[in-house]
Amino acid sequence: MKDRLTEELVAMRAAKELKPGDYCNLGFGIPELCASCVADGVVVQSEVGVLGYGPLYDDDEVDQMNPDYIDAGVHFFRYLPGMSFFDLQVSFAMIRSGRLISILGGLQVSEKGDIAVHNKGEEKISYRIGGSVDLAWGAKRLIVAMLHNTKAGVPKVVRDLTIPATARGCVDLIITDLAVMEVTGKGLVLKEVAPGWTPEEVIAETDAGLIVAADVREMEF
Amino acid sequence: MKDRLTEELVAMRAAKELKPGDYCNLGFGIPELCASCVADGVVVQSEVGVLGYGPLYDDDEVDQMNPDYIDAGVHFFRYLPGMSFFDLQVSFAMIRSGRLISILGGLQVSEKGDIAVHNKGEEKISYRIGGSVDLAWGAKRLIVAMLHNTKAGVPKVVRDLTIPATARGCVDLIITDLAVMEVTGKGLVLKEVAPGWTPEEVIAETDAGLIVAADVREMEF
Amino acid sequence: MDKVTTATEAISMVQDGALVAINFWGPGSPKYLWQALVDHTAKDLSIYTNNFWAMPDDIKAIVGPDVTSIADKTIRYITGFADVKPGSSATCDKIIQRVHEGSLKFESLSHGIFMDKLYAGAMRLGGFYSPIGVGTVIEEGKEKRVINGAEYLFESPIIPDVGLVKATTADTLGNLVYTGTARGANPVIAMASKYTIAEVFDIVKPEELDPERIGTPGIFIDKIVKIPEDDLQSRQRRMELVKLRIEYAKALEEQKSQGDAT
Amino acid sequence: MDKVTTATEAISMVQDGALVAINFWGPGSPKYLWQALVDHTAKDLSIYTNNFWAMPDDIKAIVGPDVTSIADKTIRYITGFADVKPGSSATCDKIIQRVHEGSLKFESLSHGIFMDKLYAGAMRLGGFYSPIGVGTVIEEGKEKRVINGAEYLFESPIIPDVGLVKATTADTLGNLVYTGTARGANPVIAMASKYTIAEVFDIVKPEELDPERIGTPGIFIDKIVKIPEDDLQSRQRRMELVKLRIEYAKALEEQKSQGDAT
Repeated sequence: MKDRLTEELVAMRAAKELKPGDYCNLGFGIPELCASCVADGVVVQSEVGVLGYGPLYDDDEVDQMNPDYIDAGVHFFRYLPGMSFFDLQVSFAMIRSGRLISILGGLQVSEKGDIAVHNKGEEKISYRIGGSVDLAWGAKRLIVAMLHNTKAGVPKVVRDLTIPATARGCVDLIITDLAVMEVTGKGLVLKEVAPGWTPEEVIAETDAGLIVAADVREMEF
Repeated sequence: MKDRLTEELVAMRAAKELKPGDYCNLGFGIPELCASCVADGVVVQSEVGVLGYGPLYDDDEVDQMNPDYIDAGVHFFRYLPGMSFFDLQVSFAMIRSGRLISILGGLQVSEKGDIAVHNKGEEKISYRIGGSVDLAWGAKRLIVAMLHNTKAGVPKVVRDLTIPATARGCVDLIITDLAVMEVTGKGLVLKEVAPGWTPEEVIAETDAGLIVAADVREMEF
Repeated sequence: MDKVTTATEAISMVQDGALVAINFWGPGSPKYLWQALVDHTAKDLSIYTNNFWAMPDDIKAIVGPDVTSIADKTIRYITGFADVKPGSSATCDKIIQRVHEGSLKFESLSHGIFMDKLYAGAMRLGGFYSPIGVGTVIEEGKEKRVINGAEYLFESPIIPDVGLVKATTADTLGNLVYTGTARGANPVIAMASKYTIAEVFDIVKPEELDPERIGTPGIFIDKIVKIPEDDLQSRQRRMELVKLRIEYAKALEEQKSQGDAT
Repeated sequence: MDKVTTATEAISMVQDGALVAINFWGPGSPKYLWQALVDHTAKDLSIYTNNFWAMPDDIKAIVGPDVTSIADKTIRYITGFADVKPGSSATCDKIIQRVHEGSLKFESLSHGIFMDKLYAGAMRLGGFYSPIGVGTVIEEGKEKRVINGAEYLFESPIIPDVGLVKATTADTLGNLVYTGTARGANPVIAMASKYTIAEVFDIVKPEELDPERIGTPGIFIDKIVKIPEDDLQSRQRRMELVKLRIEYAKALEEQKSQGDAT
């Protein structure tokens, strides 16, 4: 088996999509890892009610942590000039405004731009929906950063979702440990492949139709 | 003609309805005059976004005025401990919550508790609606403080409104320069008359059915 | 992403036919930006504002730009409170004439519904059922629905093309701090609008603002304009404005005592 | 109007069948009041909460009361996020069993819709059309309407019988000051609820609070409870809680890496 990218490298590639002045929300999983590699001037939002917060503390920095500075995923963050706090009404107005770029993890993404972030869970109880539905629907640009296949090797980029959707027709770009793919009106376009991988090898790991871009190239970080 | 109460006395009688700890909004006209005679501990709201503000400044106290402390009717108010500022979303949540007693002026009030505060104005343009519709609808208790008759002597307490309604079935108590009347399931009950007036004389100035309370008495201030 | 600019430049993006929302209530009324809009060339505007006072011209001359001053290039006013008195000014009479001709539309809301429609826009809702206005002029032409035994009116969201807001202080990222009753509809206009311009007394560095005191996060603000210190709307000259407002209020009182006799 | 009281006394007004809303997200989660609710006798409750974590019992023992701890007296959970893993704890398995039996209902919203429904309740709306959740499990059983070419789902307002909120400081009038990400749904729960109880670290005199910093005006707060200084939820012991939360987060991570494999 060829080497796939590490989760950290996937996050680095995703972070490259964010430019200074961009506002973004980083979902659970690989997107969280983007926090430590986004460019200066990228403004990060957490749906629990903070915009423009600073880097997270490590677990051994307890003495410096502010117990009121906790993000949506129960991490402790640092103060950053320009930071602001607000309630959930303002937070979700922000999320739905089209002013935020959203990077979400994904369980499955379809070639139509449908995304499943939460799994169905146990017997119609645990939908694990959270803010992802709002984030996917409202994003200025929705980027999915995830592994290309499940641990069992099943492709997560598919023709049609086989698990409940989080939102439909919202995804703009998919970044995995094998490739970068853009959702277009014509279908899913393979724009970049992981170092050492060919387009054909990526296609073999994918359950969706992939259009190979004329200028397909190797991912850079 | 017998003497009617002054607007100030109508306001004083209306203010007696407010007890320490009550939250209230005082509308334009006679209700505004209540501000200078409410009991200590009555908490006054202005729909532009302040709760618990202090007494208004007189026009000759310009040097003490804070240009950011302006109420809905463009008066300058004083700081009071416990005061809070908020935006219109919070203000109207407050107004509709049923936690505020509202004292409104009125152009007409019907025996069913319908109220007209704004006039129709010019040719379907100037409805002068403002916050009164929300205030009338949302009040914990809606008190109307107004003159009993128009300048031309036409009764303002009527069987049915003849001008556009501000809200329907909302009024609890009507206080005028002639009487205090309660809107009940059985009809309008005359509870108090102005000093020197008999129930019959008040009825003669009223276009609505009035039930004279068994314990009808003279208004006190 | 330099958001700091001049009023003229910020307003220049307002195009013909734009829906412009503005907070005209209390000390948070962006009158400096309003003047720039009045001076701008865009026409066929729709104006969404809390209050519409068609003041006598002599009062207007004192208190500066008013919401009627743009009537010539406006085709629609949607307001929470409107007061137009025939004979009180030339502008007023022209407004009435144009409404009768059909070249100008007026829609009356309540102050609460005015805010609700903006909030629904900010949340990208498709519409909502309001209990406010049932049995009044507000219900004209609106879908009525009975829910749990009570009547409600269908209201549509408003997403302004351009929102004009005022705050006390901004940082260079567009974070706004309001003081006193200057909040009003400013926060909800900023959230709902596709493009929001803020006028402020002072622009400071981000580290100078307390993150707990920010009333509108910078993401909602596209352009920031500092009111020039020699302008009547500036912080420095506000007490002059207070004195003028007292004159204004007195004049309104007189108007009112004449107008409300029924 | 003395609003200051104890948790037990404040909670004692929760009656059988009550709908109780609580902010369970971020540092503004009223866990002290929650424990009083768990200890209270009222049954057949409906719980409206942002997040529902059915944690393993060993984590619960560390981080204190959790939202599942009241399952025995609850007949309905409405949540923005729910995570129930079979086999992770006895409580969890019992919840699953009761859902299958039909004695416990679960309704899943998004975090945004969770807040929207409370806001619609606060504004006394009859309902609203939301764009969120179309084509997902959220739309099950909901009226769908096309407005201007887009699909929306009808959502009903929530007016809780009792709202439990947390703030940093209150004055004796019930004005609340929040800090950091402790705002969350607390302000909207306070506005929507018929009766709201606040837990705070400190209670001060009204003149000690800055009117510009009040996040929830006192009119919305019926009772104020000071967290005892020896309680794990007190200001004094918060850093202990932070350390415990780190343990908690680590345990969750482990759970997650086991559970999310698809």
